[in-house]
Amino acid sequence: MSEAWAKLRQQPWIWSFIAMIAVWLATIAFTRGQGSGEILTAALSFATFTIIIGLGQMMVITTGPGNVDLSIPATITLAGVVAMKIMDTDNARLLIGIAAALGVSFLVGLFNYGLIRLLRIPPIIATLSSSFLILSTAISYGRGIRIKPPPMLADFATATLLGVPLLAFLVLALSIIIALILKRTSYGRTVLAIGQNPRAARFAGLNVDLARFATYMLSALLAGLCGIVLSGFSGGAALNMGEGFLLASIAVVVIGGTSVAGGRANVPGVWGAALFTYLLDTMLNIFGANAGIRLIMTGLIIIAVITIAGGDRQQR
Amino acid sequence: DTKDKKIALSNNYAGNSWRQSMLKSWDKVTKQAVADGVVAAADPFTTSENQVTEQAAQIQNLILQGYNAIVINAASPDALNGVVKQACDAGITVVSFDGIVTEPCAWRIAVDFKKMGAVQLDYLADKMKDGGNLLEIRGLAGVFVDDAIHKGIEEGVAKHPQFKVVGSVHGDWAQEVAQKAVAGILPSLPEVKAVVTQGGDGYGAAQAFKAAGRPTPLIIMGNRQDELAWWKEQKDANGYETMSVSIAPGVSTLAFWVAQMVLDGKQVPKDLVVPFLRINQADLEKSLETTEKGGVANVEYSKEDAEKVVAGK
Amino acid sequence: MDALVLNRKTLRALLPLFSLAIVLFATFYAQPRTMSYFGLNLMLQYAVPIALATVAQMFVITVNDLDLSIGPFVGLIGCIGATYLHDTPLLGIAALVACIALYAAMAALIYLRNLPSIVVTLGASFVWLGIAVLILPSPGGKASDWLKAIMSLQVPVVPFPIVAALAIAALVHVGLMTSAYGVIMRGTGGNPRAMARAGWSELKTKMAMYALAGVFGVLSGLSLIGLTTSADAHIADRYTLYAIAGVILGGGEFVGGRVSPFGAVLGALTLALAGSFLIFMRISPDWQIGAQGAILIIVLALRAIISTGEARR
Amino acid sequence: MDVSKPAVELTAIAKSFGAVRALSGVDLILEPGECLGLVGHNGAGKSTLMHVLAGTLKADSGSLKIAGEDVSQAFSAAGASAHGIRCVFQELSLCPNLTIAENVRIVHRALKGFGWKAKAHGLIRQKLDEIFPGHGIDVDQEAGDLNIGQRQMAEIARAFTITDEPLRVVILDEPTSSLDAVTAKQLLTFMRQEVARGVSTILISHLLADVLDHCDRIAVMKDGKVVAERRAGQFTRNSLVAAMGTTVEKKNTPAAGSRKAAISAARAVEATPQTAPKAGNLVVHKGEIVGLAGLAGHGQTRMLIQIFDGARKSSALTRVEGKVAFIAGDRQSDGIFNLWSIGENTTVSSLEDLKRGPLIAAEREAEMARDWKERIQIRTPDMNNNILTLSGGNQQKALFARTLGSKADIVLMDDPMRGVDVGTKLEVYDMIRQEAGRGRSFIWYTTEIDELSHCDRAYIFRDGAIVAELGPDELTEDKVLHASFAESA
Ligand SMILES: Nc1ncnc2c1ncn2[C@@H]1O[C@H](COP(=O)(O)OP(=O)(O)OP(=O)(O)O)[C@@H](O)[C@H]1O
Ligand SMILES: Nc1ncnc2c1ncn2[C@@H]1O[C@H](COP(=O)(O)OP(=O)(O)OP(=O)(O)O)[C@@H](O)[C@H]1O
Ligand SMILES: [Mg+2]
Ligand SMILES: [Mg+2]
Repeated sequence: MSEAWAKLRQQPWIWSFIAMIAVWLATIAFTRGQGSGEILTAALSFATFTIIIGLGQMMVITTGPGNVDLSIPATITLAGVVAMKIMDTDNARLLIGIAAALGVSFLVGLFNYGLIRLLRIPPIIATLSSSFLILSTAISYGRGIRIKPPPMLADFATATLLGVPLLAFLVLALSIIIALILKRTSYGRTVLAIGQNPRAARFAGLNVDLARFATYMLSALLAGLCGIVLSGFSGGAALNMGEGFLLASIAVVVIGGTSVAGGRANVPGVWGAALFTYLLDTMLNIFGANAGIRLIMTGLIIIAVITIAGGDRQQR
Repeated sequence: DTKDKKIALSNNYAGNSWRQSMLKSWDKVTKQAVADGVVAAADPFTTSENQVTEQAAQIQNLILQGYNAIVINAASPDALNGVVKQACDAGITVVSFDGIVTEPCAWRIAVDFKKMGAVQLDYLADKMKDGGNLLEIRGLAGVFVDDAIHKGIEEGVAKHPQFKVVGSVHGDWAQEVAQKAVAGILPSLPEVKAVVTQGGDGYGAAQAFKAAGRPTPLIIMGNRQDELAWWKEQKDANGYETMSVSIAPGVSTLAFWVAQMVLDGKQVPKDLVVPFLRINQADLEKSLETTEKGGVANVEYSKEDAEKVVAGK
Repeated sequence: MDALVLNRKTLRALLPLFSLAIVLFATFYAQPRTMSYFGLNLMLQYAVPIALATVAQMFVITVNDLDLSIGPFVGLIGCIGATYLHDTPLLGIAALVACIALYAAMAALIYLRNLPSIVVTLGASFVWLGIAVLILPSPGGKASDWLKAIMSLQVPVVPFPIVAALAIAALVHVGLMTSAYGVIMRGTGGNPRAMARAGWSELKTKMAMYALAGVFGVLSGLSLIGLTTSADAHIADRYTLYAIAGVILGGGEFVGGRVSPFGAVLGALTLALAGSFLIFMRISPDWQIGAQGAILIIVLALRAIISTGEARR
Repeated sequence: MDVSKPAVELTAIAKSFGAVRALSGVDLILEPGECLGLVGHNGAGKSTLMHVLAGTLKADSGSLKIAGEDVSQAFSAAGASAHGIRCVFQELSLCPNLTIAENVRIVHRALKGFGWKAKAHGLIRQKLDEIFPGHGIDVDQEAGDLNIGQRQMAEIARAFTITDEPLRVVILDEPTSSLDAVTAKQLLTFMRQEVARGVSTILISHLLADVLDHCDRIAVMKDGKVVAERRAGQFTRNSLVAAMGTTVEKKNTPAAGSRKAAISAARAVEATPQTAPKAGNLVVHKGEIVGLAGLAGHGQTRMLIQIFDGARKSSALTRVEGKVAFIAGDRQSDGIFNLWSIGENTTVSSLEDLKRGPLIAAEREAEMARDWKERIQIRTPDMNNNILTLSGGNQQKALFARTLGSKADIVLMDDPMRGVDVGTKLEVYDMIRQEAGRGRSFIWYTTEIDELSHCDRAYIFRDGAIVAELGPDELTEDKVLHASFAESA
């Protein structure tokens, strides 16, 4: 038992799960058990969106210091707007809409990487700049009009299976695939290697450029995917639909134990952290404290979790 | 005579349908005015983020550009006072609307946000004699509009003590955020009779109730077309009743005319109040018809309408 | 060969200056009225607090960390400045000192527990915002007159913002780039293990750098409300990203202790000016936001052109 | 300073890293004004012992006396420096973002106030001129812009600068690993002068000749203990090697004829240095071992990188037939992945070959790691341990395993024997010859002229150009040095 625990506590993701469970227990203690299951269901359905983009952001952050994709929120918006406008509430146009939305996400990824590689703009600023352009594209294309998703998409996005959102299962599958890619493919190893030492990665014969390209593409495509399903889930695309996801995408990655300095990624941690941040928000809402206190508590709890977890990490 | 006067719109946010509607109304009405030779120019300017400093810098640049009047939807009521004063000192007419500024030299076209909160409770008190539990969806913490509407709701609750706010979440005026927050708090709440909002979050709230398998309470709507359409659907299916209240984005055009009148040398009181746009059960179909699909219920002002408002009629 | 390397190095050091010059001339070209004492003063005023925040960020980047909380921190300082500092100066000063101490404490926590600075400062950003919302639930407060007086200082010949920016850059340059202790600070970013082997405490260095970041955050917040005359919890949310962009634009690097105070300040000015330039360009409102991105890209692309072929580790 | 007392007295020093016992009770004495040589296989504990002495690692037990004063309690890096102990660490410790002059300030607390920079300048420039005349280092350059040899020179010079703190003991851990023969000689000569002035030095090196010729006394470490300690004159090369526990050296230079048969006529590489396209070019045949020599920093690494890049994207100046692999000499910045295990570091260049279906097979990966641990004798209890738990020389072995284990046809070696012990070197030389016999080509930059004897031919570099080509019979120290200094044609 104690040995299992000793092994478990070495895992960087364990702390986000412990935090999540602690927050959940505190919440249901407050409500005297009322709604304990429903809260978890809600957490799962909302956390999936954060997890989708978190996985992309995780890959980007893993490629090393300075790498972060700030264009995710704008890409979510653009993909959502494009999908909804092309689908135009018509089930028959579902696939074209998805293809178009993923197509523009592809272009976003290409553009981001072009800025980073060809113009050698530091990723953080390249993606910030491109996010402005992407948002403008969404504004000028969508005109701020909110179109409902086709019923099939809406049903799919809100469907549940055995009380668990269908999307959560799919995102679980996606997570397993990404974890496998990271551990067991040369692309994944290359990403981890670049994050530790890009020069050494080049000399070890790894294809550094291709891996970085693929990573920014992956992040953009996952953001696009999130845009599509989120529009389906929440009844349409809006220009501000991505706003909450900027800090969230970074937060779930780093709270989940992925190294900010690159070279170490953690898929289960993204789940733990996404659920934790959602439940934390819910807990503070349910406690009914005023906004200032809620914000302070949010910050302090994040710092507390990372502090408890941090001592066991080898590197920052 | 204002035919060689130039007016600018200083806007600080474009990321939601209300603001897009506002810009569209501005575009429609001022293009016509320019074509008619009423003014020489009426250019809209938007900053990328809802930030005081960016808007302040923007206004300073507008001063340099030599506009005769600047119409402002301000990011903060006090924090732009410095630059508004600079504009006034440079002889520029400043008209603020929706997000008004407190600097005395500027004109203010205010919406009584507090009342917007209070009427929701009055409506509910009328509808539900026994009162009940309420869920409040607020906006972005620390912003003036959020505070004002919230105070209105608090006052309303004090006036109608049969109501009790059992839960309050910040939806940051974004549907996804609101839906997320409501879904989270809902399982912990007792039966909710009604949801009071700040506009635009009604549809998201309805979705969250549906997803949680709870009976749909009375949700106050915020004039968006998707909300009205949902309301209509419910009304047709089960006679659902509610009201909808928000500010018409076309208030930007009122501000435009006010600026034009001031430039024209007309006497215009510094403080004007515009009524918010309220849609009742009976007006639903009509409003839905006139509202663009995916847009916001709107009222645009003609010069005559504006003169009526100024005259206090 | 050596001369070539040197040239390229000098070029890179001058890059921020080039970027600024290009944006400045583009602005002059688009709106000749800006080419005056009054014009520059107006246009660059709001760059001063951004420059200070950028310098604060630079201190943290020097020791290989990243501060995601500087924006909300500046907002918090603004709120303290417009309330306590104005009403009860002693309490205000104590609060500001406490804020700086909290920054240093953050560094201690990050070092002692070997934590990623991004997460800790992300958490701290919520804390700062929360305290700010508690102090000022809705925008308001009043900046002290002396703050307003400083920020509207009229300096002969050269506009005050330029003088202030250069003074800030020079001061920091002397402290960080030429003083004997500056070497220790930068060395800690370059090779913390080597510094430890030479017997320097990384803990103390980090705390000192964060405390300095706190000091410049305080200066930024105070100068900001000196301009806006009142405060708002969200007044500086965007500063976090601006400050990072400014440091990078100024030639700083995320890891390895390579930073440039002059570069950072010039970077901040460039960012502020780029916004103005756009306003003079009369772009359609849809694309005004995107144009800001385009400007950033163009300015940074210059870096690529100048530093092509440079294979640095 | 009390001359009668030993400068340093280490008694029963023990230190463990988790399960690894790096030092198990070391006793060592360093007299004032003597030069002590410290040798031992990779991972014997030499560097760890020096870290204890420099105050950068705390021993688990044992006592440490400096000039008779017991400092075992509360000893630190700052304390060591106050007692006049300086250390040039094996893994260099300059700050790459600071200029050389600024790097001097870091070790001298006294350099502050007005004019500190000028003082630092003067100090380091004078010391560099004194130790390495004609060094060509600009002390206003950032350390990161220097090549590894220059960085090593700057760090050595820095250790000998004096301000207010005394200079009693200088520890040199593999100081010549990145220096060419000429600079290494300069350093050793200077070290003798300092010793004559009363400074005690500890010299750690795998070049036994250097130790035998320049030290007064030699201590041999093995598996965390000092196993032999005598006056230098009482050791011969062979007895020293025997004391280190390595099997006695075989005669290893092959008969020229035996290698010739293995070299095919087909060309594997043809390249002209970008820096001097007119001067001469380099040709490597399949199965050939070609050396690159000359003074350090004259473009050999650049040539290797050019060939490396040429394999992926051929250019007018570079033609490469086959896959290439690169063994870094500057292992910290070009070689190791420091979050990964030894195993992961070893297999990273062979991932495509370890796949089963679309995924890398974990057991095949583990097998390759195990296999190479045996073949190249990596000293570790477990290949799943982090790479940084290895001693410097063993890290280098992992890099060898990475490259030799890959499918590359052409192996580029950037002075790869830095810090590798004698025994291992011999094994690796053998391995290289075997691999060449199987048709692999090796291009081998080395700063050790002795190593050229394992090459079939060598090119001498000067100022980025190829100035001479030496055949197998011409690879003597004289001829190489002569060619290195000769004016380019
Ligand atoms: N930080 C560490 N963590 C774990 N083990 C370590 C660490 N540093 C050294 N060791 C282990 O301690 C032992 C002694 O290492 P040390 O670096 O002192 O050897 P060395 O004699 O200097 O070898 P080399 O000649 O290769 O430099 C080795 O087995 C090494 O793996
Ligand atoms: N194209 C390149 N990409 C990356 N690094 C390079 C490149 N060219 C040179 N370098 C690095 O720059 C440094 C100086 O190179 P240079 O060719 O002058 O020295 P060198 O003779 O190969 O060095 P040394 O003899 O010390 O190994 C080397 O450390 C090398 O690794
Ligand atoms: Mg060693
Ligand atoms: Mg080299």
